[in-house]
Amino acid sequence: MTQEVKTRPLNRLKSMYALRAEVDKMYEAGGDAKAEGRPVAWVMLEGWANAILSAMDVISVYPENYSSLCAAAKLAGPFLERAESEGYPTHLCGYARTCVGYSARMVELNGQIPPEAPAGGMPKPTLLVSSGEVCDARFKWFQSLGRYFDAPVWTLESPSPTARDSLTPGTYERNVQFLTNELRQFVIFLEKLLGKKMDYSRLNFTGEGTNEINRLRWEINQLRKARPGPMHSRDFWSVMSAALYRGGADPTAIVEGHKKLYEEVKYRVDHGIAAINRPEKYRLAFEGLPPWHSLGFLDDLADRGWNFVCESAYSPRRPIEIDLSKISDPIEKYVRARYRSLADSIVDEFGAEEAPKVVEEVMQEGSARRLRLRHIREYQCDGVLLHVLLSCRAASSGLSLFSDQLLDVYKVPSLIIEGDIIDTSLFNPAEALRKAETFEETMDHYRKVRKDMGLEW
Amino acid sequence: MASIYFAGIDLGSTMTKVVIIDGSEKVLASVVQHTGAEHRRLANRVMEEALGKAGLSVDNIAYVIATGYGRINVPFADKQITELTCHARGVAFFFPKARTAIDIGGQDAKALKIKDGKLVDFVMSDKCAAGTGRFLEVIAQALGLKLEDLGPLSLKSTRKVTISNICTVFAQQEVVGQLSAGAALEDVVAGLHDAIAGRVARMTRRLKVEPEVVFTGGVAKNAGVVKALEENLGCPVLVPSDPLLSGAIGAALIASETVAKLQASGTFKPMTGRRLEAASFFK
Amino acid sequence: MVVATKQGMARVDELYRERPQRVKELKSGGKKIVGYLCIYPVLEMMTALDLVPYRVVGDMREPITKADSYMPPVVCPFLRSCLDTGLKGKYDFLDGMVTSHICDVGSSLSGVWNYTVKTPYHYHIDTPHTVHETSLEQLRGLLGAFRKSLEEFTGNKLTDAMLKAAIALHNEQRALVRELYELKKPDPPLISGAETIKIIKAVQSLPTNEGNALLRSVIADVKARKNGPVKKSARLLVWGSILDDTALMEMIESLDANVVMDDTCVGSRPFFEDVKPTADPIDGLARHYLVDIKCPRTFRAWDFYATKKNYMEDLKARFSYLSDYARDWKANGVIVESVRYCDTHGYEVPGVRDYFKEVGLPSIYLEHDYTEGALAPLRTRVQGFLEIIG
Amino acid sequence: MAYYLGVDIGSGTSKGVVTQNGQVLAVHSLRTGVNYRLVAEKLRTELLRNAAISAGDITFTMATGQGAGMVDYADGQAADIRCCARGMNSIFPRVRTIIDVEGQSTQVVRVNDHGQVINFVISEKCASGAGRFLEIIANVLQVPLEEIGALSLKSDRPVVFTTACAVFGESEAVSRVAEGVSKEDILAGVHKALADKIASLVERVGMEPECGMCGGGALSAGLVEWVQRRLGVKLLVPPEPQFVTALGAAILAREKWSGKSS
Repeated sequence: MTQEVKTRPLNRLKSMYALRAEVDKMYEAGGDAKAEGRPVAWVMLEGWANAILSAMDVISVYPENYSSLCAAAKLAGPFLERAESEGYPTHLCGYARTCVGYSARMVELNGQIPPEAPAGGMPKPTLLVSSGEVCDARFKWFQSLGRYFDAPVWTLESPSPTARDSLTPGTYERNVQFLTNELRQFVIFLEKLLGKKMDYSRLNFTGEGTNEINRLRWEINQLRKARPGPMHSRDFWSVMSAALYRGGADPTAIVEGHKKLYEEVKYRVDHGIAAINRPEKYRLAFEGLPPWHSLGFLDDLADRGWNFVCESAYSPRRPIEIDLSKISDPIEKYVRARYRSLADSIVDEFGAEEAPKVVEEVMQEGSARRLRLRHIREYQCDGVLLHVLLSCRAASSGLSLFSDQLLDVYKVPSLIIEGDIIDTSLFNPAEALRKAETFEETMDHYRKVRKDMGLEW
Repeated sequence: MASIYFAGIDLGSTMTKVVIIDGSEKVLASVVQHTGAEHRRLANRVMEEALGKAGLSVDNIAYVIATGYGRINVPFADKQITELTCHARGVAFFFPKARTAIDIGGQDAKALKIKDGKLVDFVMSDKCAAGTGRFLEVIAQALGLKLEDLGPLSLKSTRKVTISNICTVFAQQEVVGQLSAGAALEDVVAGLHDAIAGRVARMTRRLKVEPEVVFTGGVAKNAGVVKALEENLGCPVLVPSDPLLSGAIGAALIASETVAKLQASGTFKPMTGRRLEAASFFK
Repeated sequence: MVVATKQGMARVDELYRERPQRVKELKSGGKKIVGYLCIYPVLEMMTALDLVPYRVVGDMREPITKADSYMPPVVCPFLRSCLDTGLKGKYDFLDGMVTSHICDVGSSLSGVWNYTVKTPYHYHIDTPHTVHETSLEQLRGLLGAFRKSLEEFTGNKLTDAMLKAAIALHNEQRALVRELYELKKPDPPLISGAETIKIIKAVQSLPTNEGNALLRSVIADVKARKNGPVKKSARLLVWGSILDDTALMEMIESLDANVVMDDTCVGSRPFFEDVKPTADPIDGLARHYLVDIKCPRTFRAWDFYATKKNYMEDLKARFSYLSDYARDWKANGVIVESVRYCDTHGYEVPGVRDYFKEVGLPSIYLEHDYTEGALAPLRTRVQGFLEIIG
Repeated sequence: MAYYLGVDIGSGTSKGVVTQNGQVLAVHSLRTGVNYRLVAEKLRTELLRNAAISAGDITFTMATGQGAGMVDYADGQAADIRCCARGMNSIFPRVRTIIDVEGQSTQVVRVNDHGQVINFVISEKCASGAGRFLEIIANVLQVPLEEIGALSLKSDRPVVFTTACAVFGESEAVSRVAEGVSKEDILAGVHKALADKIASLVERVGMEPECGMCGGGALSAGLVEWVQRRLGVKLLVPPEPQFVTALGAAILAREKWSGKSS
């Protein structure tokens, strides 16, 4: 047994399994709620709706997460095909197409959960909460589910200013107001829909639970800077669902799970234990969304000594200590507690000393390049794997510029692998390994280049 | 009494077909030939051959409709109509109860929805060889097999392999990889058939499949693809005795209907001096 | 300053061939030319400050070679082509570039353009996606900021009076375009779909007042001429994403069909609703650019606050203007067009086709990859569609 | 006496090179056919005969290419791009940008002075960017592969191909002929399309002189010329460009044996 574990390329964290199991509870909770006639919302992952919905006793399930779950179970195929025959163009988001196929099946079965659905499936929604945050698909997709469900759709907007705008006086306050108003309207809508008043005292409770989990995730990620890297991206992805797709679940178990996780990672750091059972030859960052159907590919890379030590997506926010005592409005409080101004974030990240330089740079270039590249340096990555998704514009369109700037500033090369979050047929592991082996020479080369430049890794 | 004759010519990317019928929709002659590099000249030759078979001369033909990928290259046709409409008409002629028609040709795959013998909706594959006859031709060639052997061979398969690559050229690599790794030839071929059938079935479902389902085009001669298509659609698939001819027959039938209409309205003027001159067009 | 000698359609053809011709003249005369991407940047503000707004488009006849380095092939080929054109120096005459949050790729293009093409002045409007009071208020705020930025760029104050004057001028242009579209109602229409694209594209290459003058001369021209389009069996409505080249329309109209109406953004979309006059002009502008312009990039709903959903009511609210178009322009078929990898149009396709089905309008979906050469294979699809409806 | 063997099992053809103290002793190539294992065996037999040595004399065998995993006698495997880089570096030490046009894909590779890969890009998941496209068209027009290049250079108005699919490029060429387009113009069109694709790949990795071309595609003087025109640089092309990757494999075999590379 232990023998076998050693020979595996990945050294998984024991405390991960408990957290991973929490996700199934989320779907169970959804199923129970439906059975008991309590409202169930299909919700997009974003920072805002969770706490409000659970304070209103609405159970959330997450189609994005569910689609990735289908993909991981290699069961997404038939749903994708169904979406295609429903007339949806095949280039659309794999999450969305899986969800459309699922919904079409559900209608076919008069609202019953399709028997082929993994993890007990998602119950028929009372409400769809989509989000203008992150990508277009997220607010278009739920609207088009109107073909299958009569559930009302609410779309939560959130601003996405350019870095330059963010640093322009007035922008931050305007956006705080925007978010606050949006959430107020959302609450009004929920009260109308559910026929009951919002209990703001409970909003704070769940809000703080979320913050606590975020703080732990952030501290764990700080530990991951150690050499050798103590926690692999695969473990990060395994636990992140429990933290981000919590729905109404009581946070206590998840907070506890993360405390244990922190201890285990800390122990590894103190004892120099790596996340891979091979010498850590290369430290990598994963940029973009993972290929849920083929995560084993990272084990093959681990076998070559590749350790994935950080990732750009789903990362925790730096915990913010700000005094909210003067703010009476619970929603505004809720917003300010998690919406940080770029100016402040730059100070958080670079310190009061360096901050003005960074700000000036941003105002000139229009993009917060250094902020975007920073983790590559902090985690001392030898390379970055860019996962270009054939069905996702949002996660793919910026990658080329990122790699360009990264090589330019820190002399860290990127490897582009084409694939998809859901659709297996778009990923070719043999081709990817062929590229990976070649890329090792490139990483070796730039290691020298960085040394010559006097960079620290 | 001089009876009346109509011709339909279907210029496909790989095959050219001509059908001549008389006023009573009786097929007098049908010819199928490989499409060469010079459509128009070939059109003439195939037409001549068909006329010969029917014992007719070109001026006996009242109306000619050209269809198919090369339809614009038929100088002696009265009218061009898409293969979509002509296939639908031809399929309805073979199988009056047909509601769904699938045609896999060399160039593309189409799915047709038919009502009262007429085309009401359709979908066509994108411009990629996967899911077309070319896919099989190219790979059969690479494997040194005859196209007509693929079907029988695949029916022997006991455990078909999955071909995941979409691009024909890369699927070919995948096939060689599979064979080298020891997969049985029939299992690989069965896998190829399933790959095509899968793509085409997905496309066809956009039309909401209704029976009867009819399968035409060169690939319909391949029993392996027919089987795979039935598996993928989950319903029986009918194949006409000569699946290549549905387009040309459809064209001929539409020719006869067109003339009937024109005569009814008294506006029918037969093309005078229709000639099968070998158009030379290399400037 | 050189004054254009040609007028009417002759001038349109000239500008369609050599779009920047006039703005380059104006630039040498000291005017500032500001490029804008898609139809969401607020042109009235630029016009008011005597800036010349110039629509940035791609070139579907030119292979994309430089943009690959910054945008993967799996994103909107139109936007990739815009970037490619920019990277090849063909927009070097621009003094400014204004973009907005039209879609994910549009926003990321904004950043890439700023970093690589480096047009001297660059501004990005973070236009919200939803249509309700909160987002309107947000857009008003954003337009205030844009106003400030333009004032800094030009060194001039942008007063409400100036803005109202500009709104009037642009509303005049909208009225003229609608008058132009009236000429598409007869059978046969007096202008073809291909010509319409040329005209709109020409107008989007000129300062507003000159664009208006051109429209007047075109309308006179078209009314007078004898050699317009011929009668065809099909009268089509085209709904879809960008069509900034005549190629697709020419292909359709080479068959037995005239394109008599469109809802595309080098077409009727930016012109069919006026900016309402409001005490604070910003209110009218915000409403126009968020609510009135009907591009799938915006989340429009039957009733944003509805606690019950009714799919057909929702479709009606979103698309009934299209059946009105079909009725008024006597269209008997619809072409639903989208450039490949366009998410916002992609998600709309099943819904808009459900609606056309509901109101008994036959439709066909055409997807293309914004390459002139690659349109040929669509010919059989269109002809087959015409045979069905004809 | 140390002998090193490099075998490149491609999906079209398989090539092998035997070296001795860095000198090429024997080269050989075969159509791959439908079985990698078989062709790998045949290839070795031929090479050993040409080099007049026995299997036992081979110190280390490095396999690369599509079928690398099927070479039962190989001591190691290396990615074809690395091999290609080493191969070109050994022939042209000053080369920094390599265009490798293989049957199924085209690679553009940037290398440092040790022939190590410092950046690379591979044409998309479609054969249109690869040598196979040329083969297919040559076959349609019934022009021998060696002649298409020269012929293509005679044309001043290349046709524009409307499809990205190599397989359909064929049927399109057919209909162009039918429309009366000359073979020269069609061939020019194919070469231009390929040269454009190659140019945009070069854009992506950034070109640093000197620039070289190898792989089966480099056998076509016409393609070389088209790419030179398109990039405006002179291309270094080795006498037998199709063997560069196999040669590189032999070099890596030696490196591996002498523990120089991991």
